[in-house]
Amino acid sequence: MDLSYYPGCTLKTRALNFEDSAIAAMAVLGVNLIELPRWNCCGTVYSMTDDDLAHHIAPVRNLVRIAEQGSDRVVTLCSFCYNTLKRADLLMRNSPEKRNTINTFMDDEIDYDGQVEVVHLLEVLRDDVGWEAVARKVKTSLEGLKVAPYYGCTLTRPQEIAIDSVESPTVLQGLMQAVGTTVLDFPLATECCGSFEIVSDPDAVIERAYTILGMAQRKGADAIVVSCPLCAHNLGHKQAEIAGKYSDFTGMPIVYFTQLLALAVGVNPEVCRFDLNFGGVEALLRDRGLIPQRV
Amino acid sequence: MARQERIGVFVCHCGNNIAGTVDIERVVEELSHYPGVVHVEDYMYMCSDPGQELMRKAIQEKALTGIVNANCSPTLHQRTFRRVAEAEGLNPYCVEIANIREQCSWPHADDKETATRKAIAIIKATVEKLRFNMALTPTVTPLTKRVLVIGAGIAGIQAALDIANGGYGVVLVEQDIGIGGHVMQLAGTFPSLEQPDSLIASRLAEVASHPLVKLYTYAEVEEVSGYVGNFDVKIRQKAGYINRGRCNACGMCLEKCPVLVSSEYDCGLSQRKAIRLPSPAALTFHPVIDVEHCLHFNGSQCQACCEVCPEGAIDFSEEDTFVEERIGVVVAAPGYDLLPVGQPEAYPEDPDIIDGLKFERILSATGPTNGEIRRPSDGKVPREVVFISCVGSRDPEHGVPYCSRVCCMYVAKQALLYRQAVPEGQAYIFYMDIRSDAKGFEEFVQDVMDEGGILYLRGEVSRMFRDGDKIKVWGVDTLIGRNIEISADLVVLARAMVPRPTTRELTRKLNIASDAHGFLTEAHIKLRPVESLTSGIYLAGTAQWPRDLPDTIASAEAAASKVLSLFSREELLHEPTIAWVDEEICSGCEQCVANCTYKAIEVDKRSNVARVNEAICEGCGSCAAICPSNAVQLKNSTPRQFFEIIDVAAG
Amino acid sequence: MEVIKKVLVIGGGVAGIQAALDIADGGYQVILVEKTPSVGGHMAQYAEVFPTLDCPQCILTPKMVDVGQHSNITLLTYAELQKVSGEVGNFTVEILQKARKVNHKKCTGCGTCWQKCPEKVPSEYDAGIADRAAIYIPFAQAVPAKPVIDTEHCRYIKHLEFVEGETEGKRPPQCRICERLCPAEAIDWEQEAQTITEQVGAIVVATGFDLMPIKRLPEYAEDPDVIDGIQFERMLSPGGPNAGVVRRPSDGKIPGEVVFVSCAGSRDPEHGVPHCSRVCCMYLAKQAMLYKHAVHDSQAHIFYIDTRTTGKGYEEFLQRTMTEGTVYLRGKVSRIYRDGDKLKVMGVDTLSGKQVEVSADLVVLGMAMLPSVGAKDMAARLGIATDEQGFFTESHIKIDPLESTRPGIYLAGTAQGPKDIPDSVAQGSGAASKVLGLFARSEMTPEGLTVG
Amino acid sequence: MRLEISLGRLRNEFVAKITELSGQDINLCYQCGKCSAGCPMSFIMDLLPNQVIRSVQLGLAEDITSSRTPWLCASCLVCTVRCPKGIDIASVMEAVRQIALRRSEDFIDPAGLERDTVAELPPIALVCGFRKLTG
Repeated sequence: MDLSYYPGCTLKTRALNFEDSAIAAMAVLGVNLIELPRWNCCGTVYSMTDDDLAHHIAPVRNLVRIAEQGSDRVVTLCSFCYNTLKRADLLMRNSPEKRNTINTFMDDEIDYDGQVEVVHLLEVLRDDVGWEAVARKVKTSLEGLKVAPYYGCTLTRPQEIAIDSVESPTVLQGLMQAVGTTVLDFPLATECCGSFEIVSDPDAVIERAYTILGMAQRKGADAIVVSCPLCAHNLGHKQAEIAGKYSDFTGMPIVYFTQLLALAVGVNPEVCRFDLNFGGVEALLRDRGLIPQRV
Repeated sequence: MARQERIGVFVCHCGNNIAGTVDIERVVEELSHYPGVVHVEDYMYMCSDPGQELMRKAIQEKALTGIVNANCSPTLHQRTFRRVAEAEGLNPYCVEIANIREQCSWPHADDKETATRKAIAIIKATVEKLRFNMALTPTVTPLTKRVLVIGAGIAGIQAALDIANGGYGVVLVEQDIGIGGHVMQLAGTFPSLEQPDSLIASRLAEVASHPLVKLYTYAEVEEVSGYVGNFDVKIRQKAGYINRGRCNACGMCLEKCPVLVSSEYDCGLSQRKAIRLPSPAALTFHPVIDVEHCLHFNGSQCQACCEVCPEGAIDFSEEDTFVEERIGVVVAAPGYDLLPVGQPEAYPEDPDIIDGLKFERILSATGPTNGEIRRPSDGKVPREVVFISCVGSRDPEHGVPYCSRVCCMYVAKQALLYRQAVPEGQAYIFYMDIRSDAKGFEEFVQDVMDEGGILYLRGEVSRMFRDGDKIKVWGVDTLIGRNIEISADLVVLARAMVPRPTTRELTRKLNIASDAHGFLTEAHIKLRPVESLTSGIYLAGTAQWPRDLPDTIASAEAAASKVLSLFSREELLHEPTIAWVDEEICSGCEQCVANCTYKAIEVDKRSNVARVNEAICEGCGSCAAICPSNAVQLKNSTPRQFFEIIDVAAG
Repeated sequence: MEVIKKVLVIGGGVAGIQAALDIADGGYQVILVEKTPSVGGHMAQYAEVFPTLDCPQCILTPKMVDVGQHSNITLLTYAELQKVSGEVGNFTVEILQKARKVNHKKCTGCGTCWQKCPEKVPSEYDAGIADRAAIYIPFAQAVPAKPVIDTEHCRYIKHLEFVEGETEGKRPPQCRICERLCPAEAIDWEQEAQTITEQVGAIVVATGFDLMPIKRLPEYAEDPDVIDGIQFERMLSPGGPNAGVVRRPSDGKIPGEVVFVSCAGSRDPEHGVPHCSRVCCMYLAKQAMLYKHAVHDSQAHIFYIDTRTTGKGYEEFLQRTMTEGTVYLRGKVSRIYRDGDKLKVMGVDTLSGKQVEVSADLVVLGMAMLPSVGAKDMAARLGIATDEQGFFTESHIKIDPLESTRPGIYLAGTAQGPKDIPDSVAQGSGAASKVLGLFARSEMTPEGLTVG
Repeated sequence: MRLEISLGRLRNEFVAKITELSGQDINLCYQCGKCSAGCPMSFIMDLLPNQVIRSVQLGLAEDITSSRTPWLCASCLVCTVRCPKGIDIASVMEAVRQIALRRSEDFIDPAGLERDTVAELPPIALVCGFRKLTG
């Protein structure tokens, strides 16, 4: 199966580990993620003011790109991209007036009126591939690894675009169980990490991160599984500082769900780029014998 | 006195309630050797069907002449066990309850030994009492199937109609000149926003013309004597100074009367004459002259009404008359008033600071402004209106401690009606908690909030004062934590609902209880909400507690149901455990007479001994307690029995 | 046409009991139908009732015994109304008497069977915090105090119904312990459900309420220590499974800190129901008070939006609860989740403007009151209207609160809308008055009723 | 200072603008506080989310524009999905930010950010932050 794939900014820079592992793992599962030949920034955040149409142009343009090449479906990895594209699509479907204005504004582009279905890779795994198929492809079971699933905000909120239950999503649990990990009940799975406040108020984000990381540690997690590069950063990047401030915190590996999937289905660990992860992922996996010892 | 010599004792475990604390086995063992006791048995739940079956069997097999049931309080299952005994041919008054739960196992839950010894003592003491019990038969009194309903507000009207439609006669007494009560003053109902007076118009008409309802308006209950089934009521028909037989209700007198008085119906917003009719919406009755204001009664020679009356119906010499009615039961529905102005004192008197009822009149299509919203001081249309909830309510220091229940809803309704009438206006509602707790209420309040131009402010108002054209209102918004000042054109105070001042007097006449606030007290707040503690007197409507229209109607219907149930019998049975006078000893000192709350005892003038009216006596025992010579005794609770009890209990 | 002076009362909770007693005392025949094996309804589950803190069993049991013994009342428990035809004055009703598999004429209620039955099922009466047997009386004071066999769980019935290859699992054993031990030989495996047809002149509907299931509010964790108000009543009840010792379900620990959440599902048109459930403010205040009395050095917190204490003595009760140290926090709770031994309750106090987090041992949710399960079906069978939630609609909300939309069918209690015990009792009596009034009129004419 | 509330204040342009930009009916709010109860960022807010909504209801333009709360809102939408009255509180916050941004009042100054800090951040953080906190 071929699927149009929209990468977004961070997948091409900081989150190479996310993108590379995803493409490789999906290939093993028989899904080819084909990057859009042309794309632009999704806008990262969905503009919520009623009169602001300008900011919807960016995501809609991407949707136009997809429609142009004859696809009716696009998959994203980054949760933010998913959220922005999906909500822009919804706006175009549900508000004829705004749709008109936006289409008119984009002179030479083809008109967009909801031809494309925006999905997140987790949905593809759950609905197109299925957990049983994933499990069948597992070469290295990740048994013994205890993970805390972490969704963040943008996959399940708002309700209209949620890929799963808003309050108790289970899709990560399904996937992680399929690859053999023990999935912990993680009450803070949909709590916000502080998001873009990292730019203006990094101290606040440190507090948020500590709340979430600390809970995972108390629950006995070996790692937190994420699906968003911003979450990965906010939870991972300042761990040393957190440990300095809160002595009970000892570090928590942050890993993308695609990385564990890739590892389980036999993708070469090198491709997964665990070196880009925060919180000691390499050490953890090495310790469990899931990746080779460094020479 | 007969002595009960074959006594059965039944000990109930009440699950663990008793058995968890009291050593039942030991109790049974102790009692089985006790003199006169021929049968002892224990069971998990004596009140259950199999428990009762045990009693039945034992009564037959052991030919018991008396029974002691050791279990919970007699208020719970005395009736149950007595009924069992009666069915087996044993006089029910030879069954006594030994309360070993409320008075033993519960208070001594942490001391098994004490509880067990106490239980044994209680049961033995009860056995001793039982030995001297007489077999008694209830007194039968005739039942007059006719009802007195006091108050012709919506509660009284509904009760009267339900009873009359059940086929029984009703005497309906209303102190005002018209019927309908406060409902007639209201501008709209919540949450349905209907015109209340037209809503109940058909009920007013029905009750006024019902063949089984005898309606007295402008009348008061003067005196009530007798007892359930047979009350004699004296009704004062107040003098209206107009011969009802002659008056043709033409209304010319009303035109000619030169005296203007502030209208009660319009809460002072309009004026009426000293000769007056009830509210325009009420059914037309004959006018009456208000002696307080009529010039003729205040030293003048004015004869304006007399001169104009074509029928010569004016009769200044008329006096109050009295009517006597015999009835079986009473439904008391005297209604409510609002807390009078000046309580609490912090708010000044100002024509533009008004209470909720007054604002109803301003809103009402039948009101003095025909539904146009104009403030009293200068007739200006108020652009900003402040509503204040809990004025006097929930304020034990300055008003009343309770919640008046309806204010939240009527304030929301008034704000909405105001906005509908003045679309550019702004309403503010100060509140502490929004209490919209009945069907459709929460939804209504949420809709009102969503209506633009109505702002809810969570907080109380501390002060208000006039500042030129405006009234400054100083309050707080506790949600934002800020002091608030509003310059209002009109302020509406949701004053606390209180019982009518005359209700206290009524409780005395009816011999029923009222609480500290003057609301009528029910027999049991949970399970007997419409009965008073005096047999045959039922309660309905807001005189019992603040309530809204449907709850008032439901309570009136419930009171009617009690009456209809009672009237399904041909006669009344009366508890026989009442006072009894030993005429040999009685000296006619009358101390008992003075002490009897129920007026059930009097001294026969000829024989000079006290006589007990068995139909009235409630068996309270206060006569027995005060009698200096023990001539008055309570059947089955004689001093001798108590001495026996004390002997055992102390021993 | 002659009015049949006999009434059907549906529902044996306190409203139905009151209506039945008042009508029976009025001299007319009553058929009281209750779908569970005993009358009593929810009131029988409560620990103590506000504001007087009376023991509800103490005030209710006598009434239950009365309906069981009243010569004018035919009590049909474990039975359900199936069909109604006809009109006011002359309804034909079909009632399904479910099979009890116990011959109540022979049974003495001795209790051997339910003590020895090996099958354990979560007790409805104890709201699932304790078990009952598959042959059972719902609670000790049940009326009638004779058991029924729960055919869904009885091992022998399952054995009989087992079809090799079709039914999942293994064939259960031929248990029949109750039958072997019954001294009265009252177990009757052959007993079948039967339909009873009756003619009545009027119907009183008092089918009561159920609480909204907790799982409808996913932000409040599915956790054994997050319970609803009725479950907490059973914990507080001296007759409850722990004999009134408050122990949390997860580990039996006595909770030192309990959070009570008002408006759980109520006043929430987006996720729950728009209406106010009317009683939660009071029962949560009461539960907090009883809890503090039961557990020394304990702390109770109540989250609320508006305290709604409008009944007689209620405001005073609320003030007493506050004075005794229960902390009232004005705000909704956004989330509850488990953190080790504790439940984290994320709330707010809008009055101090502070976000609040409480680490609780137990959380009690004042779940919204809904019409009893099946109310809409019942309405369809009766041909009466309901609102969106399924509460029965009165013919006029202000002035005819007890009459349904169909003549001759009257409403009482919480089936009409959330209300407390006194209001339910008053409505039960009020509905009785409507029936007594109807029966006092002897004839129906085409124009309506004439006074007889 | 006593806060004077009047018809004029309640119906000021600011309130109208918020309503217009957010598309939300502020009157629906009955101040249950669930938004604040769940807000992940409220620990550093000077006004809780429910107080921001309250301030809109009261027309307190200055209180809102001088508050840091709208800028600390991370648009996580927990408030929005749990609001019993279906108010999209996050959109109200966005509207407040937009009003300031359109007046050219940025919350952060990208030029003033330390180079090292910027270098550390992934593009997604920067773009999000700039989109939300600058005009």
